[in-house]
Amino acid sequence: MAVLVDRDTRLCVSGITGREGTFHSLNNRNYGTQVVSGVTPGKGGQDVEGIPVFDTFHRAVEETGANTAMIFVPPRFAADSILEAEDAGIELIVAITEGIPAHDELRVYNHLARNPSVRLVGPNCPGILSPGKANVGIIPASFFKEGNVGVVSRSGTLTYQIGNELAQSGFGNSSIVGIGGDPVPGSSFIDIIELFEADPETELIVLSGEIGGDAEERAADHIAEHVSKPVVAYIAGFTAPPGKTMGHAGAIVSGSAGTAQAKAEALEAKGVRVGRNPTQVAEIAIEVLGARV
Amino acid sequence: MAVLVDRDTRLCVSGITGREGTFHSLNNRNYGTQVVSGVTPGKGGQDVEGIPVFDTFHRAVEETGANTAMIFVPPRFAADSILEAEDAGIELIVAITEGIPAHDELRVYNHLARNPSVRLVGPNCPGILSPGKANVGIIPASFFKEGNVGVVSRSGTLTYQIGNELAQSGFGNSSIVGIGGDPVPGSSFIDIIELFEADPETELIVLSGEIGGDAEERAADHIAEHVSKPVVAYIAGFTAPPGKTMGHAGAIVSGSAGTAQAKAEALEAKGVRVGRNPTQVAEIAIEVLGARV
Amino acid sequence: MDLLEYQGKQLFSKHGVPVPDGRHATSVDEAVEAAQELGYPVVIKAQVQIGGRGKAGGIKLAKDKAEAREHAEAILGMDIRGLTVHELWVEQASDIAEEYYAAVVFDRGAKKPMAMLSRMGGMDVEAIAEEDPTAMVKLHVDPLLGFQDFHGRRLAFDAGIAPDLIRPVGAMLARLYETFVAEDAMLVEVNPLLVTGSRDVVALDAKVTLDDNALYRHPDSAEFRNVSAENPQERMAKERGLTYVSLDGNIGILGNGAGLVMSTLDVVAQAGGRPANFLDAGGGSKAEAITSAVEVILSNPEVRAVLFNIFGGITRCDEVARGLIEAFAQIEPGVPFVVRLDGTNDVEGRRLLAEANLPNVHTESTMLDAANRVVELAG
Amino acid sequence: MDLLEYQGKQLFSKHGVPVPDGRHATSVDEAVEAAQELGYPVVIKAQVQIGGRGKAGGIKLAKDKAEAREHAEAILGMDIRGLTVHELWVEQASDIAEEYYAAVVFDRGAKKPMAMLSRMGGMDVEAIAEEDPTAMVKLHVDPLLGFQDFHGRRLAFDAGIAPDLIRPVGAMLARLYETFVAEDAMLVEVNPLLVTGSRDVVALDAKVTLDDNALYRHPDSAEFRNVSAENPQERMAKERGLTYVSLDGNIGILGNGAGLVMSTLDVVAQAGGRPANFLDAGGGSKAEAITSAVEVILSNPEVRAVLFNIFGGITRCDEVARGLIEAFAQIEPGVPFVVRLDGTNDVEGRRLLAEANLPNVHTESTMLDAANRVVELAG
Repeated sequence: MAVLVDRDTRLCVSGITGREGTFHSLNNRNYGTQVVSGVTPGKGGQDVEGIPVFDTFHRAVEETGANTAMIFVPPRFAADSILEAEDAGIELIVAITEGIPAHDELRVYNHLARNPSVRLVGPNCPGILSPGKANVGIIPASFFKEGNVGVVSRSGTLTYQIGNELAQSGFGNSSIVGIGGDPVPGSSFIDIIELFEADPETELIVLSGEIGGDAEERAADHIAEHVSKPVVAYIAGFTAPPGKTMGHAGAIVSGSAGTAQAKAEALEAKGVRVGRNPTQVAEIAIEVLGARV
Repeated sequence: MAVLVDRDTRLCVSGITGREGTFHSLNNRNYGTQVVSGVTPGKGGQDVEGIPVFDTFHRAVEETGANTAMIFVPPRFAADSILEAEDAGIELIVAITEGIPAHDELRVYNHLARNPSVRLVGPNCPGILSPGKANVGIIPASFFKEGNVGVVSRSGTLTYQIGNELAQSGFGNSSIVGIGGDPVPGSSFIDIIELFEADPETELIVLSGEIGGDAEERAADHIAEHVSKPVVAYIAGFTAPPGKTMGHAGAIVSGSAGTAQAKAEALEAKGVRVGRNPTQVAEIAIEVLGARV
Repeated sequence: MDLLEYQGKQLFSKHGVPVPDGRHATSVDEAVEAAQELGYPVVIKAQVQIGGRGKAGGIKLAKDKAEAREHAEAILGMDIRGLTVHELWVEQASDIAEEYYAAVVFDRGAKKPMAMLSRMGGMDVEAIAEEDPTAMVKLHVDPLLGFQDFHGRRLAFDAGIAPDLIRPVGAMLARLYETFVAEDAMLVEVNPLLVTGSRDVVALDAKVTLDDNALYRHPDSAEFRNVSAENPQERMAKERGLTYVSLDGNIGILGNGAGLVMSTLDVVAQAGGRPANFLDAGGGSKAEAITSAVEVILSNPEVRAVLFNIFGGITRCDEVARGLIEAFAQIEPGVPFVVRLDGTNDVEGRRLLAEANLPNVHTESTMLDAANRVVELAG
Repeated sequence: MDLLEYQGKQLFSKHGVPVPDGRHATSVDEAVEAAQELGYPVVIKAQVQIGGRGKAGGIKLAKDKAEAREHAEAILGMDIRGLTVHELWVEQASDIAEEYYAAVVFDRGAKKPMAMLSRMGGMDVEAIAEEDPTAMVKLHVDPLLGFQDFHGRRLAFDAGIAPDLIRPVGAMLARLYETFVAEDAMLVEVNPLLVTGSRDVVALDAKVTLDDNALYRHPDSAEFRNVSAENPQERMAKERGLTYVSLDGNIGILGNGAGLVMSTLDVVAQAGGRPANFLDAGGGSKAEAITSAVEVILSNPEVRAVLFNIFGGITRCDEVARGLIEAFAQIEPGVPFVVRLDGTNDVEGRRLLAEANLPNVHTESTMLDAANRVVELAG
């Protein structure tokens, strides 16, 4: 088992004919993901190394049975592409695009929230990797193997760092889910933690948060009430000054809100252990699950 | 039993301080309806013969536990008032107001459709009467008594005509529901027929339709598939010329769409008996339920 | 309210829908002057609210001033299927490469706006549907989300629009949707949507229907109403706040409530009669409204008999009786009246009528009896 | 992007939010001229992106030309909490009867816009919350439905606004919401929202934050950016397409990925060091981006040591090594570098560095060791 993406994933890539889109689509296919189609308006009928390209998501879904979309188009076209994927009946939309206007994300989020049969992960996220099953996005799969640790994270590279520390301690992953660093992520920590809680393969959940917003605090409350599995957390940005956006659009301490300190305290207050650095996350994992090496 | 309004109805009237609003609020209260409050912005703190008036629906709901709203404000304020009632947590909104712009109705309908815990009846409707229990709207209650015939209708006076014919044949009513004559009614025939189907008191359903739209055709399909109780229908407007609005904003034959002939045929094709005039409706009722006099 | 072509094109321009440059004219001289300003060739188009103008000779191409004058003279005053041409639209002739069809309609069934596109322009929707149902691409738009770029792309790709036109056609659909919403329209139709030789897209015709209930938000559009073109009884009724529709029979009808009046028309027709009008006196009608309504009904010279069918709810039958008595005092109608009063205060109403003993007024106690009687009296 | 007061007021005017009449000035003469045009009394306001201007003497009332000149001279060039005043806003003095607070904020938790209103204007939100949490009325708006009249009424009634001001205050909130959406703002705040003696409502101040990601839709607003007020390293980084935030320490930091860089700062701080900057070289960084980043980091004279923390995913460690080698060739840095390369092509990257044998470059294999080493080297 894994969450969100697996061997049944049938991926359609929006923006497949762009440089990055092509590179990662092929990379995902090489990993074993079923990349069944792509969408680029005006390039319908072409193909990308055998992957058929369509003008619209509706055609792509009709012709190739795609159930998952990956969004790789530039930010000004991304909201429209997500809405199109939803309209075409796609069940899971993974939006990699960084730099989408916040009000576009707000509209998309509130629209999608009314459709219980669609889920958005991202935008501004590295995607989802279920080791040994499917890779949808840009996560470098070679560092990760199958296992029982589920990882959910707001950042990309930091996730690889943590994943690598876990791997060196012998742990593999059920799935690694990047929810993205934007102010309005389509899926929250809670959404993904619920999936890991229900996933029989996952025995430990790692939550990697950062400054900005209150998603970690909400997750802490949720974990205390609804999660039976052990959770280890890490929070980045203790040294971030207020009012400055730290790379991710959503990573900003506003006044006294959204500090790493407050998040770590909220999690610890609910009994979630918080690693002081990525290495400690792996050390706590060993304590919880036992050494694997 | 009855549908939609009964002794548990706690009514708040928007526009209660207007002439019509006051008249019908008191009329409804005299019938026995619990009229618990009214809303008129700027008149909070006043009362209408003992019925407290509030500035906002939210206050009215908080202070008086209103669960049903009746909208009596002029058309340009009606959509806002309906949206306010919904936002305040009202479960049933009965909109009497005639002449609301069609695009306002469209926005309101599509917004409310996403909230499963609210129902709109109307606009441009006479309201709902559950004889012996509650009257919400402008239906003259004196012609009707408790009984086993549920009536759902797009028009007002025609409903009284049909109700009177039934009464003269000895039938009473579980409830009489006016869904209104506008292009975008909040509740359809199907919505109300489902309630009557589930209502143990109702033994016969009378559907009174008219030209325009395809609500009767849709109802015919629904009845054939989902309704076990007998249904008698009446359709007004066989002589209406195309392209002319016949009094109700929704009563218009557009090209060859929405004719009375097509509606009657659609109903009969699904086994629903259609009376040629209001008197025949009562005659069919006698055939179905047996004479009551 | 149905707009004339040039009125619809004004709204199009306001919302960025490309239209050919043109001028409005109500006289031959104005038309010629417009043509001179625009430069030849121009098209001179009769402005009437009816289809088939071209076939009827109401649309003509003018290559020079002489032709402009000749065509303007021919078209102004022309009768097109019963409508007299009082206004012209003179516009620059367009270079026609292809003709598409585009529309946004208010879909009551789906309770959403529906956008439509076809490459088979020139024909009407029903003709296209008959010829090739797949040729008309339709999709619904969530009115809260609004028209998105993908809606335009999807319509254009599915309709088989050429690659270079996907973007401009999609953009025009977005602008038409904007017009539809911003102007409170029930229908916005472009037929034909023109592709020119230089691959521009232009709305060559405009059919726009506005929601009367929303005209208060659009004072400029409200002035589009052409009172002189309306039926005189309908105009008179509107001035008096009555809901009246003119029909082609000889039995005047008055009732309270739209549904009951429609039902009354049907019952009269079933009895072999021909209604002259629909008139809803409305809920809670007072005596003076009834008097006023009788005047409107009788202003139609075709009327041979009148039926009052009242089921009193909020409307009180005694008020109706008083209004009728007053009307007789003022007008002295020359035709028989059949009156059925039932419901609130019906006994009092019937008593008042009996006491007044009006000439040639017959009371009946049921709707069916009343219908039969009035048909008999109309002869 | 945070706007200056006068820029925010320009956007307010565009969307119908009432503001006092005023003029922008960058010199004393311009300010005096503006005051003469507007008529006295005027208020002369320092335009800096920081609160507490009034207390710092940055806002002065001028009753005549002499006072206008005197105040403009005093305020221009003034230092307000570290910011030098280069611009003034001269506006008509308002007659202050009451001061309210109004705002529309982007509520990330609820994922909806939130409108706020309080009668306790003049204080900041946190001060109001401390004094009386119930004084601030807040409600969320469904972004698909938009701001409705009832939202404005509800805020105004619940905030206890006087009956005659319910409508104008509600209308101003609607206009502020429109500004918020139409301008892609993250924050629109009016404090104080003024009630004048003649019961007009006016936005006396304007605090607007725009979404940088949406500036492409607002070319006019994009020009509001005040490049000269930015930190030199941040400006240099922006020109080179790098994500850089200036901090007040002495250890230069470069990493790939915002989360990893934040984590690196934290680990350096835990080891007792003080980071000089946040610099995310981004995913898939090529050698030249790395070279460019090194230049930006070293342009800060405070930097005593630099830490490269790279976990290669899409970014290849060999590219990073090449970039660093190239940077050394171009710049010859005078400070020590600690380099940790892990992930994609890390072996090759480390080999390249070893071969290059750069002066004073130390490699470490873990993030923690690298942090400890650089802190040690920074001294």
